[in-house]
Amino acid sequence: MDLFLQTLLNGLLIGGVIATFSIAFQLTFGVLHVIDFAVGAWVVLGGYLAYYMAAFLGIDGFLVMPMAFVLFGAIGYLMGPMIYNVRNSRTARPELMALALTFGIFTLLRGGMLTVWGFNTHSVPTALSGHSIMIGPVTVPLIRVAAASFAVLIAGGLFFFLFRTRYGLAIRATAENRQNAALMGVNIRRLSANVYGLYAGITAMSGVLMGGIYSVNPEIGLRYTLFAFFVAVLAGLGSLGGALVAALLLGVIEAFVATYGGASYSHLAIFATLFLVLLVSPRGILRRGL
Amino acid sequence: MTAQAPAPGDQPILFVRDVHKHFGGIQAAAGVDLEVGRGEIAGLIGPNGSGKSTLFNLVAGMETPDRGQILFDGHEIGGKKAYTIARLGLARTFQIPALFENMTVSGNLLAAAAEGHWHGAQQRADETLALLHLEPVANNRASDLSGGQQKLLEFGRVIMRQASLILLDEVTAGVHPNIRKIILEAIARLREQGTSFFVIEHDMEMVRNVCDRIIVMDSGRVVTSGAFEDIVQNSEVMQTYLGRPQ
Amino acid sequence: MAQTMKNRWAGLLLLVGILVVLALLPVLVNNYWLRVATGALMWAGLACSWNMLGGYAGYINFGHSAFFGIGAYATAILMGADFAVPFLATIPIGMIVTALFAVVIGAPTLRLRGAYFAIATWAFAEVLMQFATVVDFTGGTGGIGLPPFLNERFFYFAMFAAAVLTYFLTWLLFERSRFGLKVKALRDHEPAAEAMGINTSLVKLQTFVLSAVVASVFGSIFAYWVTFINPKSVFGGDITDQMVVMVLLGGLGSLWGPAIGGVALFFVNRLIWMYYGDTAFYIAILGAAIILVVLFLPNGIAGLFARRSGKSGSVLDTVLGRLLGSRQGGRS
Amino acid sequence: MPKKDVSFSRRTFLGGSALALASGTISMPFVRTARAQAATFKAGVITSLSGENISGGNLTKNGYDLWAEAANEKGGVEVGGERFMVEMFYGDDQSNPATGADAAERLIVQNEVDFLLGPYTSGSTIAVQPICQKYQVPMISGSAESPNVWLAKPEFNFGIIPSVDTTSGQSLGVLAALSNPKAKTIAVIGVNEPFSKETGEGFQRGAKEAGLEVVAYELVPASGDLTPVMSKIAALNPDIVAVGGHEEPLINVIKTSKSLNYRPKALIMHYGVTNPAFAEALGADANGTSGVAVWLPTVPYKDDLFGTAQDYVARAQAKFGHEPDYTEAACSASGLVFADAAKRLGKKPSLTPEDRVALKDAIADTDITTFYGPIKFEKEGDHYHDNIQPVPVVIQIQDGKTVAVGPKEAAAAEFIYPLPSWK
Repeated sequence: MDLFLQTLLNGLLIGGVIATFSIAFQLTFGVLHVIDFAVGAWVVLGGYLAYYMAAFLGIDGFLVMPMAFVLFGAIGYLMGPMIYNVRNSRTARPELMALALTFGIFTLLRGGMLTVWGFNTHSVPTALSGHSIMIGPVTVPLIRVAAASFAVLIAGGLFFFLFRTRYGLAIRATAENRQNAALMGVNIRRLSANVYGLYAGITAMSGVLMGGIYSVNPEIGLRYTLFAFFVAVLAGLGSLGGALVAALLLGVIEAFVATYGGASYSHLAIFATLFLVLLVSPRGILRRGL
Repeated sequence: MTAQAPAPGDQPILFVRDVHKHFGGIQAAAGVDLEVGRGEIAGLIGPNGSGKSTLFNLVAGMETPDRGQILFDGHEIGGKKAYTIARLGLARTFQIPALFENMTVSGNLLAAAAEGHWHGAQQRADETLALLHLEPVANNRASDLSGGQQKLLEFGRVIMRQASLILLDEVTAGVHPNIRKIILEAIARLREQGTSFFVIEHDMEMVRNVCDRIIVMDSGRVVTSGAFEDIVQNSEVMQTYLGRPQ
Repeated sequence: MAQTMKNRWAGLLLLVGILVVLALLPVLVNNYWLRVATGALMWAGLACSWNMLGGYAGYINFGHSAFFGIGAYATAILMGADFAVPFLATIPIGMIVTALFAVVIGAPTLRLRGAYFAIATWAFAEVLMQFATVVDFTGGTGGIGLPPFLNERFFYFAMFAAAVLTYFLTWLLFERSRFGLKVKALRDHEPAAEAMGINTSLVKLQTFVLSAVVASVFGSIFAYWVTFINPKSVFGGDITDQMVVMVLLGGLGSLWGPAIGGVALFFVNRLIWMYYGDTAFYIAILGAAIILVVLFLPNGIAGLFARRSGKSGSVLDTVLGRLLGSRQGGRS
Repeated sequence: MPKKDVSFSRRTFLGGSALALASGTISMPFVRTARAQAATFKAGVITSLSGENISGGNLTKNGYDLWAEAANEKGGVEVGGERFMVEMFYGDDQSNPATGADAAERLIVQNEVDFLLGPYTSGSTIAVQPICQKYQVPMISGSAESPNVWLAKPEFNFGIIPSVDTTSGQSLGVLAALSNPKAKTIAVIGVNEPFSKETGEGFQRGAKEAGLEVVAYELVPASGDLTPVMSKIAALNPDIVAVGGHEEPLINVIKTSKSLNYRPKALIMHYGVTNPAFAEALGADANGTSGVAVWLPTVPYKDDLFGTAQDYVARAQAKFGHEPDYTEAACSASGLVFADAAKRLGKKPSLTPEDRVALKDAIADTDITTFYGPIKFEKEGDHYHDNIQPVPVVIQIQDGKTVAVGPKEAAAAEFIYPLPSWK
């Protein structure tokens, strides 16, 4: 029973961790209609920023998070219009060209990081790393709780922003239909810059947490991209609430299969689940996808 | 509404009885009854949201009716796949042109004939291009056409189907008078060959000139049908229809 | 008219010229470049197989490596001591196994659209990779070796034959027959294609199976050529990624686009790899190259040579448009 | 495109190759490379310089480069009283066996190397072996620890490091003997990837031989989250946890177990622990972790080129800024094996095909002692052409430093057992 509870908690926290880098990703698809291959690169960049801040200035990972948001938010803001232009160009398959563009960005960033920062694996120290508390028989790792809370906070914040503010309304109108947005007087290019910047900033922040929980090297980005994609599709593309549910589902499946079925089957189970869910419910588990 | 389907031979080309369809809480078709006779051009009018497009989708196989009977040329087609119905000889246009955008204009025509009417397709495509005055743009990408030309091409694809019944969804809406003229000539030509038409149209002038009979829909039901002049004289119907601008 | 005829003859002459050069390549270059050419032919063929579904039918398959891998494993397992099947016999068996998988997977998956289809196929490829990793008959994660056959010319001509057949088949089916018309029609507007009597589910499935089977042939030859495979090396996502990028660079949905993209990317990769090989810098160069092509050659390299008609802009237009950001299409 | 002087500076290499890229692109395929004026021995290095194994790949490159540099400082490799410089050529296998084979073919055909220095990964090594066979070029591998590498009896391939099945198992016997009170139970985690899985299997066999009860044997996917497995193991509470994996999962094992506040009495890992990046990434949390090494900076061996093991360490430290680990050492020793065989063979560069076959035979007869230890290749059996001379040493990280703790005769410090809890 204790192991069962611990497994459940592990699963929920793995899900929370996956959610941290998957939620903002929904924004790019929902609003910009772009599948961003570079999501993993933003995660890794955030991790590196935190690593260097800690190694040279001794700044705690959590304090680096706002820095990561500002820095990579600004970079994303500058890149947003380029991605928007490709996505809305008059080529035969603009959505594919946008995907290829983000794949190119991902490859460029990965190659750049390998060249500049080398190949070693680093770890980001944070105030909560390695600390845990006991609740009854269950060990609760605090950094993962922080990550899961971050995910919930971001999801809630984005939800509030999109559904309770005027600018959020503009974003949703744009997502729905560009003509609507133009009629409302929304500057779509600026909006896409803002959205991509917001997404890149949030994702880089989650990268700080990933560096604290796991470790950072330039080659692990693809793993995050893979999971962000899977969560997005399982959730229904563009669905924020779905992303939380989907991430938790993946986490719980991984934990239970690893604990009770054999860890080597855990990823087989995750991918098979995703595949089957898609066949049964093509727009994600909550059937809310675009 | 328990009328039996008419015997083959003198049966109408399209026979719709008690067809229902709802989307969520919206009843888009609430017991539709209508017929389109052989060689007839039937016009379908009604306010926006009255269920005209849903009816087209039900007949063409894009939607499955909740219940009811749809006979096309004696075949039960309710809930059948769109391509099956198309192969039986029913063709349709879409309200928003649904072209094969990355194919050439002649490619669009040939693709329309690819299933079931392939023999002599190239020659018929050339004839259709000539009929619709699309020869100069035959090798252009469909997406590069003007709006009016897109309507023409959409109509051209339907011609290539050599269909016995053609559903036209606002095929002349918003097009230049010259293009409308080309379309009307083509309709007349096909009619001579015995093709039946079922037409959604908002333009009363067009309805008057082209349609043999008018069917009026409102709130998912057929309200009335008859000759254009009769319908116009029935002020209640016109109130329903014209009283709600589109 | 005379102009088109002339162009057609020039094109044919060019094609024959290329084929002659390729056929004579083994006596023209050394073994290393022959090996590179073998790889380039393989990638040109794989890119073409991906383009069948991705370019002609508009379904983006992110798990195409699954079929490459099935072909490779079929050959590796069948040529092993347990079965000792001769190499050429493993190819059709691999094709049959691949076709079965493709039908079973394709029928339900092809109901999905856009990104959902793309990621469902990715998940499928990951399932196969994980499966090959955890079971024993594939050699597990440690991989599986094949009896080495050290004749580089055999593999060159095997890839050459497979690639030529692939392109001929593509030309015949997608450019010269009504099957191609149906496929392109459903790509551009599926409901309209249905309304034209086209059984889109069937046509999609046929295309999916065809593209899968072609990939499996290359997988079979690849396994025997490289003599060692493991789950990552044949099921890995980077294999599909490369095919996708090659097709996009070359020109999506065109016959020669994948060949141009495949050969160009593979050669550029190998050249950068040769000269910058002791650093990871070539990865960054590759990424920059992809970005530049997307920004400035959105119709792929093949688009540079395509006949421009109607209102489609010139390359210069596109370049200027991208730089000045003035092109805002209305398509969503 | 031969480089006349042997310089490993990245900048000159980049600059030179940019020129070469401009001038050589067109002519390259059809023109054979012009020969350098002074005869040199050409060494081809195949390893992972990008992709997931980039970390280990660079370690092998470090080791190989260090030998070439040392040899060239003395004027090169001595043959018949004359010295010949060593020229290095690199081929990145992109962590992918097929590219490894491409790289081998390129180095042999294009660069006309006289011998190869083998890849980091076993997969690449297996894919390259047939190419070596085809061109009859010997390859000395300073890494590639999977037993699969030697099963096919590769005629032209030689391994410096004992394959992992011989070392990981033995280390548990050492560990069990050191533990006090004596350890009884063990859990084994293997990352399900080449090498790591075989390490896990080696641990499992070794545990049985050492009389330890294996309470759990878990294979985890390469990118899996480790909390479920660690929780499960924590519940079983074995005395020892043994892990087979590369650096990144090893770091994650420690971080995960700490975040779950679980610490076994001993934690042993194979490979990666001795890579300085491991201790650097984990800081104080790395302390107490044990590992298996076939070579340590403290071993009492020496040779003419590098001097003592400690001299070697000093040289590596100066060049790379960190203590070398056993992979780097074994890679440097690979060069010594070549130099010794070439000297015995007595053929000047460049080697003819017949010379290379003779070189292969000469390497097979190697029987030398280097700073790395004794080197002698098996002539038959499952470890054909592998050097299984080195005895695995169990090390433990103490105060951020790697120290030998067993077996007794090699121990430089007390084995800390049981490990204190995290708090």
